[in-house]
Amino acid sequence: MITVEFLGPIGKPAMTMEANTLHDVAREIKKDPSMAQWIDNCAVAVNDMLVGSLDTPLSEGDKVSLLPPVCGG
Amino acid sequence: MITVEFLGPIGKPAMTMEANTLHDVAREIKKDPSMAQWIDNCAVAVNDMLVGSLDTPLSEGDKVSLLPPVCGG
Amino acid sequence: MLELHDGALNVPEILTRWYSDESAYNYGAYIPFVGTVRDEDGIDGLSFDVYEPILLSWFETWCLKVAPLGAKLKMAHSRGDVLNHESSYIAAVFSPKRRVALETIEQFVEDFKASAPIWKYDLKEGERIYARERSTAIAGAGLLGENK
Amino acid sequence: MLELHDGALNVPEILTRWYSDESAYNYGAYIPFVGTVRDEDGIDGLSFDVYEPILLSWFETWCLKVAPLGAKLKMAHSRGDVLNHESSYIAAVFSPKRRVALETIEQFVEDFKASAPIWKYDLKEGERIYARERSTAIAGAGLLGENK
Repeated sequence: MITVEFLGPIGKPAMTMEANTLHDVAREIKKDPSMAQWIDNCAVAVNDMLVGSLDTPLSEGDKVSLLPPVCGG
Repeated sequence: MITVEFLGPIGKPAMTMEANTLHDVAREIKKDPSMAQWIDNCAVAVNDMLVGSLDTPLSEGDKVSLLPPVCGG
Repeated sequence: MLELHDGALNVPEILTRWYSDESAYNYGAYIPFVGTVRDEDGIDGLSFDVYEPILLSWFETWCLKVAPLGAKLKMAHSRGDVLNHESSYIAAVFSPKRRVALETIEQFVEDFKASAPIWKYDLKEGERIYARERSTAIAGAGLLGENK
Repeated sequence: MLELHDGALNVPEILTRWYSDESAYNYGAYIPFVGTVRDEDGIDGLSFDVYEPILLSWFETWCLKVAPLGAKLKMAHSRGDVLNHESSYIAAVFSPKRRVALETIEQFVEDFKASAPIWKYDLKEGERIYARERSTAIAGAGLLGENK
């Protein structure tokens, strides 16, 4: 099981799922129509490191974070 | 009569002279050998306005200032 | 050093403390950037969410990047609500030389705006509204949509 | 606003006073640049001569130049002696927007170094020695040597 958390304005509670790579996470998240507005603009971190490929492997207990567009300052 | 003042590190007392243009001032200042090191690197102001030509006319009571290389901050 | 504060920043306290903390280290230039909430578009203020783990690693990467130049970075940011004319952000660079300081503060602040995991909301008529149109997708975003 | 101080600047007092003075004017960005005397080459400190009339007109020209951008400049500089690790120079910009503030502080500080009528001396073993090799001739200098 891994945990997926949705940061900032996404406002969706964290969820747990079975996943071997981020492909599995993407597939699962797309089932939620409210996520359509975030799919194409979120960055993704695994265990707080930003990643660049859906092939990123996941292990038991990993934390995946979705980071929507930012505006600090 | 006009007054010529020597700013910052030049360390020469102000002098008065007759001068119709800055050509006259340049000629007079070059008589002082200690000024040789400053002639080619000083900017010149007339009545506290920087000027760009030796043809600048001078009038009775004008103040000419020589500004050597600067380093504020 | 990165510090997060609940609500508005105490700008005089922070600017003075940082200056004092570094006064013995022979830096020739100190440039703080202070960001203040502008009264515009009828807002009462802004509110911020901060994701601290990634903010911290982003900040530490920057510190390592500028260390070979002899420069040091500091940053303070608000969490939660900050009202109009209060300040929510201070970034600062210390460096031996002016050129490094001027270039570093510009690059750091611009990358902060583009990359730091902080989300901004307008406070307007009692609501907290995500500033979507002023926000920037982080470099590499959109990953999840790639295998449509 | 341009202020000249005898000896070292009180940096906390100046940074805080400027911030406070502008707090109601809806500026989004405040960037002070603080210049501090470095302990190097065996000096005890620096000393400064300032020619105020031309410094003031140079500064006023800059204020007029940035006013159409909505920006405001402030500057403080020391006269006379400033010891190692004390500060002699603060320039600051206030502006509604960050890009204008970042660009203005850089251009202003660089032009200050090249043009402001201030002369620097090293304080070393009781002497006051003109920092000739670190100084820059003002644009257009050399006029008097033209008709050799």
